[in-house]
Amino acid sequence: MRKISLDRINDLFAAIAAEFRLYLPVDTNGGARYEEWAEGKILSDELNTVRSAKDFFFPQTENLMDFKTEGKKIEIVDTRSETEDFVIFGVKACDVRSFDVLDRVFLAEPQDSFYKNRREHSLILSMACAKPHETCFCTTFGIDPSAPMGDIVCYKTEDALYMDAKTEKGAALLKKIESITVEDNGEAAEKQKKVIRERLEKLPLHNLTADRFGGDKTAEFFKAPEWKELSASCLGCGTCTFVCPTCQCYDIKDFNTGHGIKRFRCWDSCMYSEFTKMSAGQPRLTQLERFRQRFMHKLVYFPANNDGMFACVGCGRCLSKCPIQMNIVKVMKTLGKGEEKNV
Amino acid sequence: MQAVTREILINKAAELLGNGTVDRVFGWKKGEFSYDVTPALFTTREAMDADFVFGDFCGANFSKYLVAETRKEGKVLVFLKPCDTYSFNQLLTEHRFDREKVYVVGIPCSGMLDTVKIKAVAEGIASVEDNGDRVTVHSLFDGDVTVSRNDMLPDRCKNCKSKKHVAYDELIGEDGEVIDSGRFDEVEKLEKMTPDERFAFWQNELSRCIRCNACRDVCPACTCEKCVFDNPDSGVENKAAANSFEEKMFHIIRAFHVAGRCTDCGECSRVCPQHIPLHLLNRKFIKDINEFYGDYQAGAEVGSRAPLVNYTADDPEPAEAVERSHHDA
Amino acid sequence: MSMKNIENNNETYRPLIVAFCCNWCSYAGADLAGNNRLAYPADVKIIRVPCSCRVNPTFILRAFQRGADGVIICGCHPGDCHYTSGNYYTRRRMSLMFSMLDYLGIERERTRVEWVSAAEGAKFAATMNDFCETVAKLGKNKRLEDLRCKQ
Amino acid sequence: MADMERKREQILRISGVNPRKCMRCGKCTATCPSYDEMEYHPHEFVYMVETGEIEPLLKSESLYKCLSCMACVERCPRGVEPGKLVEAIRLVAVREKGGDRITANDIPALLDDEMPQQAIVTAFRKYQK
Amino acid sequence: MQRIGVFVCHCGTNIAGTVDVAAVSESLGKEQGVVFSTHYQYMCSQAGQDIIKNAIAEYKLTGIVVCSCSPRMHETTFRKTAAAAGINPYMVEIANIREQCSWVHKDTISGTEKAIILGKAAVAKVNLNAPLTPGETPVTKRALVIGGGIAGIQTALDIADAGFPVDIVEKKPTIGGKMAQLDKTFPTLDCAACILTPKMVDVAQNDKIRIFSYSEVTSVKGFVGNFDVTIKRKARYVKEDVCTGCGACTEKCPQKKVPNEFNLGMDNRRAIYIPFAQAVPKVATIDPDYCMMLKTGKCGVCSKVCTAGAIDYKAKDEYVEEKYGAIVVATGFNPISMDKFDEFAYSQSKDVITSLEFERLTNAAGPTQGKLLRPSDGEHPHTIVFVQCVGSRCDSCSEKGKEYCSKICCMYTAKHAMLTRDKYPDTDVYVFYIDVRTPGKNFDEFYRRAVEEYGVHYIKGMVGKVSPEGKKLMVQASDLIAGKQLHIEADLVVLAAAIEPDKSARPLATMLTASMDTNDFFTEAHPKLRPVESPTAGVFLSGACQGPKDIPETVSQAGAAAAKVIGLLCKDKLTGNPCVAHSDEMMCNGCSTCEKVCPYGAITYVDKEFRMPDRTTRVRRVAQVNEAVCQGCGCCTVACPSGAMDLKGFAGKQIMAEVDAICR
Repeated sequence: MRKISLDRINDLFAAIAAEFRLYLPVDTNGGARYEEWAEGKILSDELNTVRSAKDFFFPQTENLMDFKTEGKKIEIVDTRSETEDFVIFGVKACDVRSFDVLDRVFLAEPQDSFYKNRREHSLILSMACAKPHETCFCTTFGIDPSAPMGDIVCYKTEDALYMDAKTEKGAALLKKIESITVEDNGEAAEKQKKVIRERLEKLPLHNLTADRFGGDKTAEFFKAPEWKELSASCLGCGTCTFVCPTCQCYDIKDFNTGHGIKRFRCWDSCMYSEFTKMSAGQPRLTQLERFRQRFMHKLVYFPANNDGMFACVGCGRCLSKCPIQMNIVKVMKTLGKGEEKNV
Repeated sequence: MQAVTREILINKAAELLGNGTVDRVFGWKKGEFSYDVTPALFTTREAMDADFVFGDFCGANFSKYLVAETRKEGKVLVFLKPCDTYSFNQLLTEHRFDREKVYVVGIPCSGMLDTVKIKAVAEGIASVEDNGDRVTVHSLFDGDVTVSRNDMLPDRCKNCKSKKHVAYDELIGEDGEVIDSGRFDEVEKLEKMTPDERFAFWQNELSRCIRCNACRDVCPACTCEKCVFDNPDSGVENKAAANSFEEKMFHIIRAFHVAGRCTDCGECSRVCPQHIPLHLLNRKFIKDINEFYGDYQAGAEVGSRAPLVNYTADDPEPAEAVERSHHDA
Repeated sequence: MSMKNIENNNETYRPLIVAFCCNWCSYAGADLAGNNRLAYPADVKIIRVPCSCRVNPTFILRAFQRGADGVIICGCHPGDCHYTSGNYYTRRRMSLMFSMLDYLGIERERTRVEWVSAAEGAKFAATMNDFCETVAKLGKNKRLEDLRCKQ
Repeated sequence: MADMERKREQILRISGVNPRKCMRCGKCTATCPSYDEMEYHPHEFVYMVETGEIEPLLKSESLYKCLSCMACVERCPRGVEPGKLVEAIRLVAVREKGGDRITANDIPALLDDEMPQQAIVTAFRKYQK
Repeated sequence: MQRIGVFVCHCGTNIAGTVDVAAVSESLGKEQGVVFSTHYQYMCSQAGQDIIKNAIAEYKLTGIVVCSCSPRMHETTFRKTAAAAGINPYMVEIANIREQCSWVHKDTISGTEKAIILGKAAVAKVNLNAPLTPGETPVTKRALVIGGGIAGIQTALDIADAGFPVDIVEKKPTIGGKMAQLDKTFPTLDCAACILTPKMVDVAQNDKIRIFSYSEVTSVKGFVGNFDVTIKRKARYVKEDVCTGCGACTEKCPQKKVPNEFNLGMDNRRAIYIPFAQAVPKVATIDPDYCMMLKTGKCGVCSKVCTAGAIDYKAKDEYVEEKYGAIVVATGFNPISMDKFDEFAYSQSKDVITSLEFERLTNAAGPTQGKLLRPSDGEHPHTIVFVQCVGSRCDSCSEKGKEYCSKICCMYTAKHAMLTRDKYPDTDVYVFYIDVRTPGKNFDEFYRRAVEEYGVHYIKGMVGKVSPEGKKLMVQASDLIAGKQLHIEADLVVLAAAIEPDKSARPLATMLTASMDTNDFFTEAHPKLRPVESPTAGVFLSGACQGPKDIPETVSQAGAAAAKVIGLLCKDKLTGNPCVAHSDEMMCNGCSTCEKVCPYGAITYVDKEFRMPDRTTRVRRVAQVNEAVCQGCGCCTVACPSGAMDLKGFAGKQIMAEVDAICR
């Protein structure tokens, strides 16, 4: 484990940035968000960014290909190029897990070359959550916020940052910054882990369990009468989807530039009435169906196809961002009939 | 602290359910935390006793829900705060629902708390206690923090335009007055900036937009069957802002579409996950309308003619108007 | 030297102006300018609409998105609208719209409304000359551009 | 010539009157209580200012015969406000002369019980710069 | 997918002199949808049109772009060409490369470049064009005339003469209007009653004409050819079909102190009354404000004396609904109130009167049986002062009067002065004028006669003040020509009050969606070329409701309006402009915004049942455009936030395609 004192953290960022594009959470009027580091950018103390870290691999819009038109001629232009290596700093355990969820989708055959390209060129420096929020429930899905995954795991204390390489890529990076860091015995990190685990006990959603859900529950929940009440006040906006680290639906659209077509993909939400409205029309015609789809997907359909892995990481973004305060926790509690894990 | 309690509202609802005036109640349902109340329907006193809440986080404007709610059989009871009643009237003006199917109980409001501001006070909110002038936030790890209640109000409540109900069947408590608020101060501040500063300000704000459509979907003036931005046939459809032009396009046109109809309820800014001050766009239109064509408050009365569907022979010319909105600043 | 200055010094830079003209007055006024051979820059491209009130603010933004540097709307003089009141609505809509664009920091000189009657060929030409010059001085529209459309 | 034009401009600016609005109905003159005292009458003031004949007006005693009762202003159907024009010309004349025709102290001696109150008040306005 | 042909015209050297037409043709040939492109010397010539026709046949064209002169010049020509060759005329678009390109740009490079861009915009538009067919609507062959004065009477008679049924709605108990109150008419000095009453009788006897007297229009719906009008027949408490007009009731009614409005309150009538002897219909009417029976339930004298049994105290207002193909507005005028003109002492002295009151004073059927007597003491006036332009030609911001010239005052004042001097040569008559305006046939001669033969004192100048002193009226005025201030001791002062449109016109205009100017005069569709039509199709204007007019002008305008109505009613069907608004009902949210901006009232709302995307059935309020009424301005399209409203021929997508083409 390597250590660097916090007053020298800028040196660390500068050293990484000398080699890679470095992204880290910074504070803005609208809360924390990932920005490329430059001299003067300060690491945010917020627990989580408003938008999740999925943007790095699956951005909201991205160009897929171009068609150049001239008169009646059309030429197809492949706009793909190899991404440069980049580092994402400060990813929390929940978001790190979300990459596993997304990998299941985008790296399964046929692989999504755009996603894969970025994934392969990334280095993830995760960060343990010193102070989880009341909206956090990652432990429900077996995530340990005190020991996130990633290439390097970081612990930030009052005065120092501790870094522990988990992969070869991570170790290589730590090696590169050896000159500005010092070796550490890991005590401080262990101490913080302990504090975090104690704090988890105090979280209001600590006892929430997903045991009642899983790939085999379609029949049980699909026709549940509770969906009606749960979905009644849903506005059908895409806030939950767009802040969710695991939502991965997209639409492919053409933009006519006047000189040709830019074919791009952009996030879509199963909450939208226009969702998958292709030639056949949207298959889910009421907000109830669309609402149900989102939660059934996360809690039932996705595990069914992915060895029981839930498509929720308990980051709590939807809990704090939903305009009408309806969210996956309320759904789980209502459908699970308030069942909680015995402590 | 709210002047009206949960118990009063439950009793009123039970009375109206009991005497058959209404067959369901649109209210707030308690959530996991003190601040995450959800709009919900109740049909019995028992259900209300169990889950109904009323307090500092019941800010959602219920008027828009009536569009869908009144398509159902029977009559619904809805509790409306003063600002909600303006949206209520505006929707009636636009024939968006049947007045006969709603029973409105006007309730006083002393301003709703801003969850974002509360969360900025402490990390890990266990609960929030309102003691009148002061608000105490009990946090999970750091103990209690007490702050001025006024500081915890969102801009729309700090600059509340009216404590007066402009529509109701019945009123709980005393009705208030229209307030001469400082709601245009922020707009004026922007007007006084140089164009470059204004451009930088909005570029920064709007660049955060993720086009989740929460502002539109919550807006009581946005009740189109299908929004032009969702409609591939409109020629301006766009699902995600692929560049900064489209961010501006969406918000300018949305503000223009609700210009003269927006009651300034502030829901757009409340729900924005990126905290974009969208109400400053709407308020600019309201301020301009007031200055160019005389004071107009959308929703103040049912059936009033909105400024954009009206004119006089001596309205200012566009160049003059733009100039005026500057120098008055 | 900023981008703007470089372009302005470049002699080949000409602004692109989209002019929406109502069929009854301003389009006829433009025709009259033609009949009288009153020159104005070829940068001006006219789109005929039945009435100035047909001009949706979306069209204006669209023009800027696609590369226009200035947009001008011409209609009958207030009170002379062929449809009696169309231009009065135009006047309100555009007052608010232009004020909003200005509020967003977009150069207000890029948009204009002018009332040109069928008899005012000279006014049409003079207006277009003046507008082209004003917009040319501002340089390329950067604040409402869509880079995808510029190739 | 240029001097006259300047004075004309000055009169128009001070009074805010647009003599071109006059349609020559003479209602001002018909209304004027000082008609018999005056060499030039309200409508002539308007007409002469319009045509630029300022000098005779500046020299005329008529300037000081106007009671400033503003009946002409009230009655004018075109809103020309001849009375304001007379006042403006008077002001120009006074400015030109530089000194007061009489001082306030002289007035009590000139007082006459028969004199209407309004005339006294007007005198103050008229003769004091 | 369209198959578009592009035809570039040289217009001799008009276009080809500055624009490289071959380059334009070649460039446009590469555009999307274009399958044929050519250029020719004169496209509008027979040979040029043949090129188009042949190309349509040979290349199976579905759309045409002609790059030529202004569409205002030859759009119709090329549309006809296209129609003759079998394609819809609205599939033609013109790129204006002459007036808006070759004639205003000097150099060939920029001219050619711009011509290509304009051509591309036209091609882009045609790619989105759809064939349009003008709609047809039937015509209800009946006309409504609102107002029963001389304007309404003449219009009704002329329409009826052509064989179409006409209804006249008059709010007073009798038709006749202002003209019935006049004594003589200028410049011929015919007795007004002598020329008007025969026409009133004609109306009464014409079986094509129905009179709804004592009635008002309360609602107008529909559109040209198909108006649905509701008429309120106010309760007159006398059965119109039973009353014989014998007048017995009007003599026996004990309520004698009702101011007689026909004589402008200068004498009294009874609570049951017939306005004047030649009234049409000659039927009594009970004034509910004064009738003791109606107010207190005690009296019933009229009922007792009526041998016909026509009295019905229980009568109620009735509403009649009727369909019309055309509506003529003839609501006329009134003199303005003199209350704000204190300087003329109108409200202080009975002997200061308006010209209309003067008419009654000199009328044989008036309060003085035609003897000119002072209203105050009934004495013969020896000095009469007439004041012209009272309240006319006032400053626009004046609250007292009107900005416009009332037009008729000069002539009737000359008439009054002349008649006074004729009958009473011992009177001195002064007329104070600002200008005397007499541009009608024999008008100036008439005025000169008043001066030269009858010795009326015309004085250039205005009256400044009238003050009652004892029995006299002291008139202070200026004589601008003599440069004098005059002081006249008059016995009678007559004010030529400005006239204004009747107050009922404003609400009526709203019902008709007919536009008005700031003075509440109805606006004509074109001030020169369509002076008797309102901009609202099917609504016509007759008489002073459109602007101040004398009788001959009113009558000629009445005839002109009738001719327009006849022209409309002759048609079995009306063909419209196909470039009209259209509402996508699935998109419409029924908010009424478009309805409010429509200057023609072409948009109505209906509740309709829809099958919604969520499988439910819902009754929704949606906008419907009446294509016969819509004129295609497109105002509603911008007002509509949903984008449900679009304009055929100028659709949002078409205009955006043009924008895109120009900007690319």
